[in-house]
Amino acid sequence: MTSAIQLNAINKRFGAVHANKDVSLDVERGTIHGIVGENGAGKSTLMSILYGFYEADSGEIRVGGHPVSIRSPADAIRAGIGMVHQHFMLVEPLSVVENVMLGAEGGALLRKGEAKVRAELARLARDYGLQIDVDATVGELSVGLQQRVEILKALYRGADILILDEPTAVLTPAEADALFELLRALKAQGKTVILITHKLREIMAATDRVSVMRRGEMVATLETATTSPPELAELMVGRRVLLRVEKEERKPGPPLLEVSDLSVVDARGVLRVARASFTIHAGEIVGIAGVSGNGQSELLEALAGMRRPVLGTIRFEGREIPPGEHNPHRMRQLGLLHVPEDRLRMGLVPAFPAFESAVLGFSDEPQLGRGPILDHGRMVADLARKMEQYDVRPPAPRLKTSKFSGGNQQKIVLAREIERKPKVLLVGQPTRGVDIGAIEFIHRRLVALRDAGVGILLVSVELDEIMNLSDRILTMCGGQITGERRASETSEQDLGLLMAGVTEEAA
Amino acid sequence: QDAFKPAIVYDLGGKFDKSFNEGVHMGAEKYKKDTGTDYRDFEPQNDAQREQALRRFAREGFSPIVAVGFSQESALKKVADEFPKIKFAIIDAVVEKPNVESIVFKEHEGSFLVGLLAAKASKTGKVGFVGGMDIPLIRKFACGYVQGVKYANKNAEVFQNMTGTTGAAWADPVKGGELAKSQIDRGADVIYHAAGGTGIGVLRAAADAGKLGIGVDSNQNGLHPGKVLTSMVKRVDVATYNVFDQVKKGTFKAGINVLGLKEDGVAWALDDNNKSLITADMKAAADKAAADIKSGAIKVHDYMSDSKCPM
Amino acid sequence: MHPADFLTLLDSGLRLSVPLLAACLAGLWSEKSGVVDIGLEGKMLVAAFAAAAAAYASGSAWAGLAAGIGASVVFALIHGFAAISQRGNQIVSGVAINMLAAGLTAIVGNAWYGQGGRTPPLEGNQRFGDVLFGHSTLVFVALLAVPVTWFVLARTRFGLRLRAVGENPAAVDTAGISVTGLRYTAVVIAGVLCGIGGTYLSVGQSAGFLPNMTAGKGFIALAALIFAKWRAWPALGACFLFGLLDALSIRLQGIALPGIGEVPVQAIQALPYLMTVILLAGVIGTAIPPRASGVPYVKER
Amino acid sequence: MSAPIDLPKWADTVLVPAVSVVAAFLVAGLVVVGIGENPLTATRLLIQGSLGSGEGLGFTLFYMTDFIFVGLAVAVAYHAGLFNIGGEGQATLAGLGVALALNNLTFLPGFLLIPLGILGAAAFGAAWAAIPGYLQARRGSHIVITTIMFNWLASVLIVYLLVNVLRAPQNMNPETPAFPPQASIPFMHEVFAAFGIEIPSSQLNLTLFLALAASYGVWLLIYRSRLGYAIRVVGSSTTAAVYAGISPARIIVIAMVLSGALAGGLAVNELMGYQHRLLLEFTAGYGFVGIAVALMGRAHPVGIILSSLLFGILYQGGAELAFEQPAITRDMVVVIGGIIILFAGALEGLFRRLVARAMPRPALARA
Ligand SMILES: Nc1ncnc2c1ncn2[C@@H]1O[C@H](COP(=O)(O)OP(=O)(O)OP(=O)(O)O)[C@@H](O)[C@H]1O
Ligand SMILES: Nc1ncnc2c1ncn2[C@@H]1O[C@H](COP(=O)(O)OP(=O)(O)OP(=O)(O)O)[C@@H](O)[C@H]1O
Ligand SMILES: [Mg+2]
Ligand SMILES: [Mg+2]
Repeated sequence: MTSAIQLNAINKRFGAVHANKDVSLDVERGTIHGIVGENGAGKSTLMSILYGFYEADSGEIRVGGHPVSIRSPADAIRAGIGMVHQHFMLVEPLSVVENVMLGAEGGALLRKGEAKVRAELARLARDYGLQIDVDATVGELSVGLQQRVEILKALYRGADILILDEPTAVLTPAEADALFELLRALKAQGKTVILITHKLREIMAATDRVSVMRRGEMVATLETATTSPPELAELMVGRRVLLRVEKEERKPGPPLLEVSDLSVVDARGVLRVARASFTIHAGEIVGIAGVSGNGQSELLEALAGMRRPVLGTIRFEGREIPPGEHNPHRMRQLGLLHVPEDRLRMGLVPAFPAFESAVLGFSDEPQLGRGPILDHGRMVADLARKMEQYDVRPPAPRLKTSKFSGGNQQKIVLAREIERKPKVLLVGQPTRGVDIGAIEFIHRRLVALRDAGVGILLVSVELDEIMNLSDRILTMCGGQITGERRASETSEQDLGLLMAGVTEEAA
Repeated sequence: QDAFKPAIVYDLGGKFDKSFNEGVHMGAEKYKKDTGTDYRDFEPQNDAQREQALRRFAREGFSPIVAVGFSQESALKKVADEFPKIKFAIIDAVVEKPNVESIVFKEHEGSFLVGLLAAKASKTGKVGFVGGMDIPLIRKFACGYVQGVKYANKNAEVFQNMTGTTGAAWADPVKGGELAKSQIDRGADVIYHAAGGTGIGVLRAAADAGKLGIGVDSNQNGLHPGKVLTSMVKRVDVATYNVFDQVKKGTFKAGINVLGLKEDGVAWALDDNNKSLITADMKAAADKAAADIKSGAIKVHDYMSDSKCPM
Repeated sequence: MHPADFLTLLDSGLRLSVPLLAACLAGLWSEKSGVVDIGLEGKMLVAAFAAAAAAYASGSAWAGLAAGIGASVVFALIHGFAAISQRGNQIVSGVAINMLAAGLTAIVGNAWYGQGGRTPPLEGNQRFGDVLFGHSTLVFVALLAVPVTWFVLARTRFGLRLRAVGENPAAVDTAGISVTGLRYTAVVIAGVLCGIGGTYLSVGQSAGFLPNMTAGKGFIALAALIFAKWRAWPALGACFLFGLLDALSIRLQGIALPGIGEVPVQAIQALPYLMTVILLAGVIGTAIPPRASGVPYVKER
Repeated sequence: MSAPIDLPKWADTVLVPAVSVVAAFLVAGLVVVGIGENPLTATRLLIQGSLGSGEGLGFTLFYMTDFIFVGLAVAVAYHAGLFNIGGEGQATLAGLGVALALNNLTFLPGFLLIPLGILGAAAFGAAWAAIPGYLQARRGSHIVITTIMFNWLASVLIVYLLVNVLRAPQNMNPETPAFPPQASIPFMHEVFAAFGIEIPSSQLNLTLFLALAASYGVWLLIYRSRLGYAIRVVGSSTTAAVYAGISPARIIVIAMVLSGALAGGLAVNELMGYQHRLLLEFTAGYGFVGIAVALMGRAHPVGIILSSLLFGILYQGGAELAFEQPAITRDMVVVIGGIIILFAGALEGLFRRLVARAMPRPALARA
């Protein structure tokens, strides 16, 4: 067996974050090699290092057995490596030909190189079935075709090793199938493919071998044929300490939030939530499990009034919310509060002192001041009290928000929303990037809130968090609710499969 | 205040505009050479600076202070009130205060003469006029010019353009050149300007095209020797000199001082630079017209008297 | 209006559009690469001054051109340093460039020549004379810059990369090309073009420098650039149109048009600005700038 | 993009601007040397001319009044994440508002006419700023470009009106007739004289107090009010604003309206306080100086008052300098302003890094 790529003991830190810890990987020539791992496990970082976009702090890269120094994408391209990034690196107003040529024009004038590109694109179309209108403007192509351009770019540069970072996250099932068809064709031509994905079904269907990353480390590399989705799911999730929050079974109360047929499209017009229907009752935690990017964010934002759904109705305490009231302000007044997924971009204003961040969304509340003027003294005192209750460190209300660590920022957000006595609380990724102590605290608070009769919708990519907290669990994949389980009657493996869009029969 | 400390505040064109302001400058320089008395001056960069400059000189006891140009009228009105003991003079505008001498010129008379010369020099029977800012004062130039042209040649055609409507029109040689070019393209072969710094572009465009320009205010014949037919000289230099001299000698008199042909306040320039362009016949005609104007035999209409030009 | 006037109007429009065209193409190069340039005005102004001063000192218009381009490029590099290397705010930098240029030229001009910031008038070889159809060399240089700009941008490797870097610098970076290098090159080209435009003003169109002689031409050029939607040939069209409007406003002064009466010149002067605002408001088509323009490229290493 | 350098607050708000101002003056000093003058003499004349006499001080404070208004105007927009470089045009229109109000209501007594004139200034300035604000908020037209265009449109409009509509019949200058005398905002020396105190006369008038009140108002608005809170959220993070239920479009328009109204203060000081008529170019480029003032003052009213004082000193001292040393014209001030904008604005990151490098470690760690 010959190695296409060998990575030895790669390390990469981003400030405090150790994104890759002593990662080693061996990819065999002419295979499709999958890499799986939770959000933030370090997959993209590792591949960006291989492609020369980031420089590793330490470690060695070998291509075809020879050590190489890859300090820029140009080096990687020379070494025969091509990459299709998670976010496409395309120039949208340019044509397909121009995008493919960029950086490999073959001369100061475009004319000669262009002829070569056209010929080569025609050949690639023949050999791999990669048909495309070469004169089309890339920005006007569908996402699937844009990805095809990315692949063509890599192949045109003579890539022998092709890295694809979550290529199917944005594709329709049919487009994804076509992609795997292509990858197999590439493999048949002797090319090597590294495929990063969250979807275990795809790993099982397309790869020869699979490596699992967790928290910056490479934890296993397996032959796909000898493994199974349940085993991979467990490896991904890890044997980490399960924080068991003491939680009694409780009978849910009346329905508070009823969602039916809710559909949401994003700014590009792509359907992100497809006819989601569910109900949240008083005194229950409903968890939504799913790999990020499957419509959970859009669902939360739609429920919070930040996004207008294209279809469907939302009823709150039995009353349908008319479009005129469907805005964050009104939803808050009604008692539907929201802990957003992205605390730095949404939940807080990093440049503000903490006590100002602590009233975000509520700055119109009369008791915060007199008339049009806010009473800073009261706001500071208010936050100081909450900081004590929530054990925020340091308990300094006037400190700039961005100076707090992630966990403490999260506590500030939670304190703000929870202490306003919501009827329904939407919670997105409450413990992302938060340390174990804080996780436990936050979990307890959420359970206490539930016990007080609040209906909670919890979105998290942490499976154990979902399992631990929820009374009921919905799984989301590709914008659809793919399953519903009682928390007491399911397992991580079971949910992992539903999240990856794998039905029981296939597993 | 008996101290004699002369000062000048120029108009926006600046003291080297080869025209009006430069005339004042030359008068002051001559006075300095003749008497050894130094003077201070200031060139404002924008409209708002004039008042401050006037006040600043007044406060430091400068007297007389010569304000150059009609645009200082409102500024001077204020400052003259504030400093009743300081003597002021303003050129080209009337400020009726007990301590201000207002010096105005009969530009229409001088313009009449150069108009006459233009008509005589023109081969095409078409002549041009380029004004600076479109204000009654400049229309007065234009009107006198047209009368002179028609006096010499009833059928002559006169193209008239103004450069602009703000102070910037005094310092835009590019626009001046463009206007002159457009008149030349329509057949004009003599172009008179009353446009301050803008006129530099007019004279240049005329010279470049092999046509004749007519200068204004100062003697501009030397700017393009042989290409400037003559200049309508406004003796601001003499006026400035006289103001200095009167104050020095204690003969300063507030009030309006109108300077025309009779007073030698305006004239047309003849020197080595244009002597080949002025035929004896032309000179005779101009001299006769000048005498007729002085005697009242020719009445040149003043546009500013009724805001109308009879032509 | 006389029929002959029409030709002279076109002629005058062409002359008046030359500085606009040079500055507009300068803006095009810079913004195509992703660097917003509201300092066109300032760069033209320093070029106009340096060119006039050098032409006066050396007696050669060509030396003036070299000095004009040199001064403009120095200012372009200041902008590049702030915008590209220091990732500073490109607009703030542009405002600073404009103020610096306005102040410096007046001060230095006043200090050297003592004529209120003006340079002494230029004569003979100190100016670019007419070479063809009554137009000076620089007119043709500026006109030639249009096809050259179009050709380089559309047909060469450098042009492709430049178009790409203004839209998505990350794409260029991942293709193994230096974002910084491309942007500096573009900014310098912008400097050269502004230098030509400024030189034309003082050493071609007129005969010497006057304080603030650009009088907003840099901003009209910016308007023309938006109007042309960042494309070379339409830039020629837009600049010529604006030049023509200027020529028209010069001639319409105080002239009553049949049926309409006297059109206020100001209405014509306002047109370029007004058209730009309307275009930007998306009422007639849309003007989409290069997507990455104004955004410093930051990559963590 | 500010580099991720954390400096202690005092260093950030005082040291960095101070260093960039000092650097700007050093560069300006080089320019003075370059034109063959002595920078030390120049500095002495500058300081003496602006602070050395009561009268000089009066003029300094007069200019400071102008700069406070335009600085606040830039700052308010800046807090909403907007770069309003249209102060020049907004102040010009405000001048029109003043003239229309005062010259059409000549029959009113001063205590009514003066507030109406101020209101006219604020309303016209606000309206001229509201259009670019609206276009940015609703149509996505970039506010920088539209405000530039509106500056030119304002100057063209005002020329037209002054030449054709508002000009006094007998006047050759494009300016309005003088405002009714009761509409003049009293000069400071007159006010003091009324109390029997004699101070040197200058252009300084009571508008200074309006400027200081506006500074306090802006401070209250931006840092203490609910509206200001919303403005800062929008300026800091649009996504956070949307999350909070604050409409960025609405706030953008409001911020521009406030900004334009503040720019109108320039017209109040210059026209109602000093010129007593509307004339061309009374804004004299101060709208752009406002950018320097706001950047240097860190968009905080106290900072703006201080940097306005600095620019007041520069302008008054610069005028005196130009009088005394004709080789150095008032344009020196424009140069210094430009360098300050470059250093304190565009090269801020560079100066932050320089300061960070020069500072002792422990101070940084405490940041
Ligand atoms: N440029 C960066 N600066 C700082 N931290 C970063 C940067 N890029 C990644 N990280 C951090 O490094 C860690 C690994 O990130 P990476 O993107 O490699 O994860 P991933 O496995 O690709 O996740 P996902 O499945 O969400 O794509 C994360 O904690 C992330 O926040
Ligand atoms: N992905 C990231 N990119 C950039 N900076 C980050 C990232 N994650 C964390 N940080 C920064 O790193 C610092 C440490 O964050 P972290 O959340 O790890 O703190 P901590 O010490 O673990 O505290 P806590 O456990 O309370 O969260 C914080 O200042 C935070 O803002
Ligand atoms: Mg990733
Ligand atoms: Mg942590």
